[in-house]
Amino acid sequence: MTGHSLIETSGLGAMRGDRVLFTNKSLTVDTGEICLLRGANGSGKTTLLRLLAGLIPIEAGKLNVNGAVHWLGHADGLKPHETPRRHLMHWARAWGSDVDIDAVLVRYGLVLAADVPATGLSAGQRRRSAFGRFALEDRPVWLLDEPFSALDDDGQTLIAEQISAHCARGGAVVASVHGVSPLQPDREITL
Amino acid sequence: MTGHSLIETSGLGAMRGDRVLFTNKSLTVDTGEICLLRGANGSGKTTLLRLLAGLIPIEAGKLNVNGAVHWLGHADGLKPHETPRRHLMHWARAWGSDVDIDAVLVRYGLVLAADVPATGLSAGQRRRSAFGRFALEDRPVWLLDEPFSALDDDGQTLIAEQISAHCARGGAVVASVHGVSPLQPDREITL
Amino acid sequence: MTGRAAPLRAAFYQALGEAWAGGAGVLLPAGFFAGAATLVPITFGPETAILAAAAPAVLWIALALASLVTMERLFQADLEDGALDLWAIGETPLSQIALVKTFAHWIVSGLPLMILAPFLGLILGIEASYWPRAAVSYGLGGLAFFFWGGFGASLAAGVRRGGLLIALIALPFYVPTAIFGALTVTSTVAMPPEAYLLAASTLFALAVAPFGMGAALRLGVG
Amino acid sequence: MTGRAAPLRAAFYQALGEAWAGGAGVLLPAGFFAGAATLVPITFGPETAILAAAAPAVLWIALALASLVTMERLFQADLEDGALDLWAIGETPLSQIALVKTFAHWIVSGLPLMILAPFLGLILGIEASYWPRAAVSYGLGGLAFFFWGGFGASLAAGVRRGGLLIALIALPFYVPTAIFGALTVTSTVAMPPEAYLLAASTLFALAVAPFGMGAALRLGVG
Amino acid sequence: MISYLANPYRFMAFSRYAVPICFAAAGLMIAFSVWQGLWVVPPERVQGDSARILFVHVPSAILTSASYSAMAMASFIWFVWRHELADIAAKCIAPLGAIYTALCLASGSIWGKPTWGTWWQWDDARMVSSLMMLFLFLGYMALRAAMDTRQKAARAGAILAMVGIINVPLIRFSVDWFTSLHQGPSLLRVDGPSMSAEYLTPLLVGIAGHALLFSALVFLSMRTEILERRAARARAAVLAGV
Ligand code: HEM
Ligand SMILES: Nc1ncnc2c1ncn2[C@@H]1O[C@H](COP(=O)(O)OP(=O)(O)OP(=O)(O)O)[C@@H](O)[C@H]1O
Ligand SMILES: Nc1ncnc2c1ncn2[C@@H]1O[C@H](COP(=O)(O)OP(=O)(O)OP(=O)(O)O)[C@@H](O)[C@H]1O
Ligand SMILES: [Mg+2]
Ligand SMILES: [Mg+2]
Repeated sequence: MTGHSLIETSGLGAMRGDRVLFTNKSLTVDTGEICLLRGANGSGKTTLLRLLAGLIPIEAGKLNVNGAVHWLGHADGLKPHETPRRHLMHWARAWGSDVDIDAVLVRYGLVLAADVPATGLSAGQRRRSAFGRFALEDRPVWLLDEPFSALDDDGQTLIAEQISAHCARGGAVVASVHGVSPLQPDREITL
Repeated sequence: MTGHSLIETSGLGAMRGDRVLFTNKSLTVDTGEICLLRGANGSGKTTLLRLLAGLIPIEAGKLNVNGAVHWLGHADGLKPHETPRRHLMHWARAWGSDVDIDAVLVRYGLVLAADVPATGLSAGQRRRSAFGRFALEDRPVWLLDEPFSALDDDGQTLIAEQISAHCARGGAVVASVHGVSPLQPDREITL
Repeated sequence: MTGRAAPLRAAFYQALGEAWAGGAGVLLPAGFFAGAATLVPITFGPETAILAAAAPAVLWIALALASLVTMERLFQADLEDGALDLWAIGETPLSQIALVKTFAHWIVSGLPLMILAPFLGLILGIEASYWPRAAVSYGLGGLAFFFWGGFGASLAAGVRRGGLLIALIALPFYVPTAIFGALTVTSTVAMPPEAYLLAASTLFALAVAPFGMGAALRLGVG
Repeated sequence: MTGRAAPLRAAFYQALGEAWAGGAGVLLPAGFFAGAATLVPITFGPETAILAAAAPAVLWIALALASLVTMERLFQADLEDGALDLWAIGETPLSQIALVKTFAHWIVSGLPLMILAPFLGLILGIEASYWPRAAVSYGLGGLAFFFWGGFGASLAAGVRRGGLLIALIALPFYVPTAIFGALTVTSTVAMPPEAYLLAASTLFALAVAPFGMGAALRLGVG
Repeated sequence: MISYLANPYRFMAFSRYAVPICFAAAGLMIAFSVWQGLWVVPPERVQGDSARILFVHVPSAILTSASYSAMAMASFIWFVWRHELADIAAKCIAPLGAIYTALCLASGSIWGKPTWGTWWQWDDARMVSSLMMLFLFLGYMALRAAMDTRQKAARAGAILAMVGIINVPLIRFSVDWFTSLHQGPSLLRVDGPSMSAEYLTPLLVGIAGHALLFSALVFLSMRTEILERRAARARAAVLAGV
């Protein structure tokens, strides 16, 4: 771990409508680090993550993300009629990944649900499918919006392990959480 | 508290597709009681709750729910362009409730977001709006599917308090949860 | 205080707001109106006889499509965002909720087309004596279209290939109404027998479709 | 291994599947076809001359509406279910994704109409020599319609009154194509100058609309 | 000039004087052309007195395209350089452009009735493309109004305005490409105007007058918009506790 920074921001600010959500947020996340975002509902965690992901144009401040990003938002990204298998196959194709989809389905506990369309999946199964995307391609920066929501205890452990392993490989993680979380954060930011 | 039962089931079973989710589930929830549903992702908690709510037709077993039901599902029930205020006004009108909507908005911390359409609300604000419906009308049975998801610490405390107060008034609560929860359950069922 | 009418009134207002906010409401009449009014003459060329003869048919097709399209998303959206669960929990039968919602959508998307029809007639050079009868026919026919469209939509909500299903389910029901409607509009006598048949087909839709919708939505939430 | 084409290929297949699963794809051509083929002769009566003259216009309107309706939900659904975020994170420009998706939807919903046109012509008694030119015109015009419809839909995604907006935004862009297209179909010479203008307007749509869509979708995720 | 004025403060200083001057000049020039057009110029050889509507129709028709082009250009400037003033300009041009387009359509229709015997002809490409211009302006305004934030409104509007610029050449060349009722260009021709001088002079003065009136109105509404945005910003700052 050389510890160079994967995410550097300074003076970030965001408005929604007429409301100023936050101003002058600076954060740096180095390789191998986990940064947790905390804050009340509506305080702007999702907004900050979307800024980091480049989904929202930056209006104030500077942002530098050195590396490709994996994104997990509140919405899981499955189309209504997509099955977990098809979802992973689709993104594997899009990203040119040749990871074994069946192995991913097994690892994320989706074997029984692999061919159920998203409208029939349980909330946790949808979340697991979305996480399955992270196994398709190795990307240094993971941006996670409430990664543990809808997951059962096994699922939470699994994801926490994946996150630790990712950091051990030199990745960086920014995640928003509420309440207790199974992660050992290196940094915490409260919005 | 007379302790008569608000929910009585015996031998409930459910299938989804070709898959048998659970069979022969019996549970009884008396007035003033909290029953927590636990279980892995996809084990059938949502399905059981929907059975109790009468949303899914019963295929095996017996079910008796003595009293009107408040429902909180994975989906919050807000239409995309509805603001929290309009959402509450709509259901107040539908249920013939004359509760003061502004007071509900204050109680659930939705003052700043009261007039933001649902597409702009944060996940927690949407959840809080859905909870606001519970304040519109007094109904003995509350069925809650992962009630604490997306809520911040304040929100979780608030909802836990509301649930305790509801039980103290003689209501019954069945809620599915993952991991630690701020509720003191009287019963726990694992699927 | 609650009363049986309160939920229906609430559903009606919500559906009105939805139809308006979603835009599909005024979109369709306005879009079809503008579209038909511009495209029809452009594509027909200046021969006004053809124009006048074709206009009623084009309007019937526009009306049928407006209803199909408006209703397609209606119940599916309710299913996805959880609003349908809330209605299903309540005591009011889903058939009544569906009836009221469908009616609200007809008011927003079907009624304007009926009101615009005379203007379209003016632009397209149809004789003025035809307008009142035509407007009433479009009103009645549109109502039947919306109810059958709603029936198809409620069956197809939450199902793969929903759109295709709607078309397959609703089209057979559309045909009698469309035929009687078209014959009523183009008939040369003032009160042709087809007008009664049109009215009868609309009544039939109003009487039967809501129960179908209620049952289908029950199925959808399950 | 990745290559620049891989994401586009994936998006294309996904959109094809979606269009088919959503059903609106085949619904519309089928519905229009059935509707036009049954209603037009009924309302026009037995005068086949009028029938034949009106048919191309009816088809153009059907094509325009089919494109509007198909595209309306396309990007809005992507926005709601989070799929658009995933595309926006990647390196492939959104304009290319939008182009490919629109093209896939045209294949499912626009192309069948073009293929069905000769059959409709047969039913409505249009001379056989017209068919090939008509089919090509519907193909080209439909492509332009889908791209402009997609442009309007991407601008209006996630917005109140989206539907109305789409119609209002797309209509001005439809008109040149509709004019050239109708003139091409009804022209008496084999290769009228309007055919080139039609092709030019389609090319223009293909060249410009994707960038508009890309920029609009970028705005939508923000 | 444009980059000089891109600073809102300079624009406010400049427009404080420009607005009344433009209004005054526009009033004089429009009055002159109307006076000439209604009382001085002799009736047209073929059309008689109805041709006098020329002095309304042609200026409004030219401003239709000109205002759209200006709006598209302002949108482009905003899109590339993010000068807020350009966005304000585009936003303020739209309703005025719509009004002038409506005026062009109305005066054209009124003129068409005695001359061609019809208010409206659907297969005339110029009429239809002018109507589409009105829809474009309305669509632009509706799109901006539908966006929940100002930044989104600006971006969405700019995208639409830039793409819609195709309609301008379409209007211009529609009479060359199609056989249409509407006459071909008589003013802006490669071989110079083909119009008698007694018509040409008041017409040109009228065009200039309407252009000045248009500018004055745009500047005025831009000033209002700038003041409103300053007020909104002050409110947001208070809210944020700055
Ligand atoms: C609704 C009907 C009409 C519309 C929408 C319309 C539209 C236009 C437009 C957009 C222009 C400007 C073209 C450019 O910028 O190059 C124009 C110019 C003009 N129009 Fe019309 N017009 C209509 C009816 C008429 C009628 C009835 C007449 C007279 C017979 C007429 C005479 C003219 C003349 C003389 C010009 C100036 C041509 C030039 O110098 O370029 N217009 N019209
Ligand atoms: N048009 C608008 N006008 C005013 N406020 C708005 C508007 N659109 C969004 N907002 C506010 O912007 C905020 C968005 O917050 P964001 O989604 O980033 O919160 P969050 O920290 O992720 O919350 P949660 O914990 O609930 O997920 C919300 O407070 C919302 O009310
Ligand atoms: N058509 C189908 N074929 C097979 N299985 C299906 C089908 N439709 C749904 N299922 C399964 O039914 C189950 C539904 O479970 P349910 O939503 O009740 O789970 P849950 O306990 O609420 O899970 P979570 O904790 O993730 O919310 C899932 O395991 C799903 O895969
Ligand atoms: Mg959030
Ligand atoms: Mg569940």
